[in-house]
Amino acid sequence: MPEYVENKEIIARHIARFFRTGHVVNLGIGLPTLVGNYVPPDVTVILQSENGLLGLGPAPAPGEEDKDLTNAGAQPVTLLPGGCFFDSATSFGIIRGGHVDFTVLGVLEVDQEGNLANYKIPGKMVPGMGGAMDLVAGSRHVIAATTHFEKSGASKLKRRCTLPLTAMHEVDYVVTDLGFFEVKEGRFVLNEYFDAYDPAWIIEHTDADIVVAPDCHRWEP
Amino acid sequence: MPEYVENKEIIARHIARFFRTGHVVNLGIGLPTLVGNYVPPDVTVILQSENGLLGLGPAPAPGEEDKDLTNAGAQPVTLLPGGCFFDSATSFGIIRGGHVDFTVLGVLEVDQEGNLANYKIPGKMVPGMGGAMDLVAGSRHVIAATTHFEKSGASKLKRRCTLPLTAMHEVDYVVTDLGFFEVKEGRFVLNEYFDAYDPAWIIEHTDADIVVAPDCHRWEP
Amino acid sequence: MVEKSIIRADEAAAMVRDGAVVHVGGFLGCGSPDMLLAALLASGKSNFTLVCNDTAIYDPKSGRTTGVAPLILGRRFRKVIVSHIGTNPETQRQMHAGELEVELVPQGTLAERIRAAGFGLGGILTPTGVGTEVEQGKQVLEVEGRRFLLELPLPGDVALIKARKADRAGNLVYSKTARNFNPLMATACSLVIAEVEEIVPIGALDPDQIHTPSIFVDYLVLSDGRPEGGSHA
Amino acid sequence: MVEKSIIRADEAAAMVRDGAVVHVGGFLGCGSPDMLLAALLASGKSNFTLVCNDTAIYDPKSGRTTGVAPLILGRRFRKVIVSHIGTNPETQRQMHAGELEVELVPQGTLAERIRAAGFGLGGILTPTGVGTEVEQGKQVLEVEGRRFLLELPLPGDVALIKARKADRAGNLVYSKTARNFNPLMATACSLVIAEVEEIVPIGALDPDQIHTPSIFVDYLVLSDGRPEGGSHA
Repeated sequence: MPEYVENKEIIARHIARFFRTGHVVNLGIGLPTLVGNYVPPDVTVILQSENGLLGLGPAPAPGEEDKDLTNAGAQPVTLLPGGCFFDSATSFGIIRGGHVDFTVLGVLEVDQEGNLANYKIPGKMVPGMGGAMDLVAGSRHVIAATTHFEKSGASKLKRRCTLPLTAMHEVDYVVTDLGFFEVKEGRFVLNEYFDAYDPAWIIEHTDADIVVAPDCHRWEP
Repeated sequence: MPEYVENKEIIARHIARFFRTGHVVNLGIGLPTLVGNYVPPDVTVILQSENGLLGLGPAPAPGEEDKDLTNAGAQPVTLLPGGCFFDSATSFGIIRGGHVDFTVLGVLEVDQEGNLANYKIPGKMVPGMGGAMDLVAGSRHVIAATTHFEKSGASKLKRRCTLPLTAMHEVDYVVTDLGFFEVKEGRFVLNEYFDAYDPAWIIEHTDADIVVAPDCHRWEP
Repeated sequence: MVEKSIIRADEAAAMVRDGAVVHVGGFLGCGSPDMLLAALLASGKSNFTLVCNDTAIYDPKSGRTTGVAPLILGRRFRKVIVSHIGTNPETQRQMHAGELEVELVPQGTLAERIRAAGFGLGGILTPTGVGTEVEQGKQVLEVEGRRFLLELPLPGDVALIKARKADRAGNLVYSKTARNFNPLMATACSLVIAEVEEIVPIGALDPDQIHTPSIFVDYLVLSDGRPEGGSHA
Repeated sequence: MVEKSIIRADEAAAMVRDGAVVHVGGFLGCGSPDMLLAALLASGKSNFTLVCNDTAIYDPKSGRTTGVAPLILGRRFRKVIVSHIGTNPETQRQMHAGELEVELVPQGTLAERIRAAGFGLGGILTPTGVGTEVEQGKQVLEVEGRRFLLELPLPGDVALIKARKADRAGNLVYSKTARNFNPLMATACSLVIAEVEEIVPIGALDPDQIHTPSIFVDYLVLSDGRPEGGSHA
């Protein structure tokens, strides 16, 4: 039996495989941002940032920051040639209108019904939903990117979310540091497992209904 | 007793008096367009054209027409310095949002309830409402500009419109070649009369309830 | 950034299926994609539903047409959803003869319905049309004592639009009042084909000054019909 | 074209009454009208309702603030209507202590509610928030089998916005992601004051490239505080 060691890199590496040239992708703050580092050089995705740009580029060199050019996390960024800027109504028109192919975002909880909670722990931490509710409701495909366990050891994959929801029935895929799950007919379907975590171990350590896909297999980056 | 002679010029001249510097004005096709000719030189109004511009200028010199610069009647126009272009959603956002101070438009019928009909004679002539329904519903002040009588001799000011309405209860003022009326509490209030048409003559020849304002007087351009 | 394919107008027309819902930019012909419309007419296909501001201009005396008018004359539409048909007597004739279904939509409502389709809204509430025939068959909602019509999204299968310039990525810039409905339609249709007067390299357009972001555009067609890129200047 | 008055930031702040609903542009401080906000703080007025994307950034360790954060620290708001308060712990503290009312609105819904106010819509239907706490107290409408929330307009008394450039008529051009909510707020408030980095003569801006038409703007304030016109270059 393996001992669990948090591994954000494998999550980011796996998610990067979803993308094809021309896909429009929104990467949330934190872990999802890492995904950008693992997109293969021959795949050209168009990164959207909900504060108002398409064609997000890498961080600027020190001293090259522009006060008027940030990402949704207020970090200085750059724009790739062919990118463009727009106002917040257009930005969320793009999102709500289904013009974003993939949104990748972190979760506090995600459940087997495709519900997701990531904006509020009542009475404790209330950052607010920002653009997350629109991104999850509007994007064509929603990928929850999360370490499998909380620090307490509880799995973030749930039968039913207990925290206030960010969106209902909108999550399509969950990628954790244990494996890749599809949300289907009220279950998590395990398609690929990572490292030494085999399906039996994952099922044992997850407080949700997991079905193992017939062609489920180990995935290595 | 005067004999009625159609006089579009006096209508246009009278309406031009409504405007103050800075007012945003939309002038409909036909008679309302004439109003632009009579705005005093010391009053700077900003003309909006619903096909997507603010700052409508005079017609271009022959040979100076630009295929990409027309008014809502498809005639070549010019843009004044400080004017700008926008899409149709923004254009009608400006209109519907109450950012147009005056809209001036022609009518088939206008009634004492402030109802207006100008887009359709069923089975006969159906040009469509174009932007008129939005202009009438959205502008701060709606001025109906019309000759007082149809060719048949019937007055265009009615107790109740018989044609399909362009908008309900939205007309504020009616200026005809007989006089200037305010629509108030279900009546036409005659404020000014033109030429030789005195209030008694106007009331006699109009199939609507007309109240004569206490300070009603003859107006001369 | 990903480059968009530059195709010929007849290749574009070949992508439009019989009976499609076609959004066409332009205002009485100003800013309409005339080469695409000519190719669509030449393709012989028909039974379309048109979404457009108007049915453009047809003068029976001179035979002069603008915008979509030749397709009206060629009876390519089953239905038109427009704000105005007053400058095309043939539209009115076909309507009165029962040959063409005409849905008249107030211009501002038309703009918002197209935008709602493109921007994922389930509808919008507008005061426009309250108390008129436009109200018929629609839900009326009262908000803070005022009555509004619930107007629903108007998506399309294909948008045929016209811009002044594109870059190779498909970012578009429009010219003057030729902008009108074009940028809205680009958001609302499954397939978006833009006829443009000039195609510039990626990076040549100011990213603050792009009217239609590249991701809305599928194909570019040069107005003068050349199948390959390069400036039209 | 009519010229707009260029005023000082303190003159602008003097126009904002206690208890006003104030829309403030900016996204975590990027594109916020910092000079106007400083003047508003200095004016001593309070009891405002804030409409803004967020309550900006406050780092208790370094004391660093952006955007509206100093006004949060100065307790000038009775209520904030925002999408995000996660980067300002003081907002969360005041909320949990019952000192500040916080209405959290999804960012795209916030944008549409402001636009609806400016553009005369009675509301919009959005799928965002269906099945969440955001649904509470709202009308849910079903359109073609899908559920939507009816979200209502969000008008303001005053908009304090920031642009890169204005011309003397008040036409505005924004820079990069500093655009965000600024152009929407310009349409939605009775009084609109724009802080700009540069003021150019009428005619110096390309009329195809104006983000906010002049008619939405009431007063201009130069970012460096000079009361009179001229370029800031």
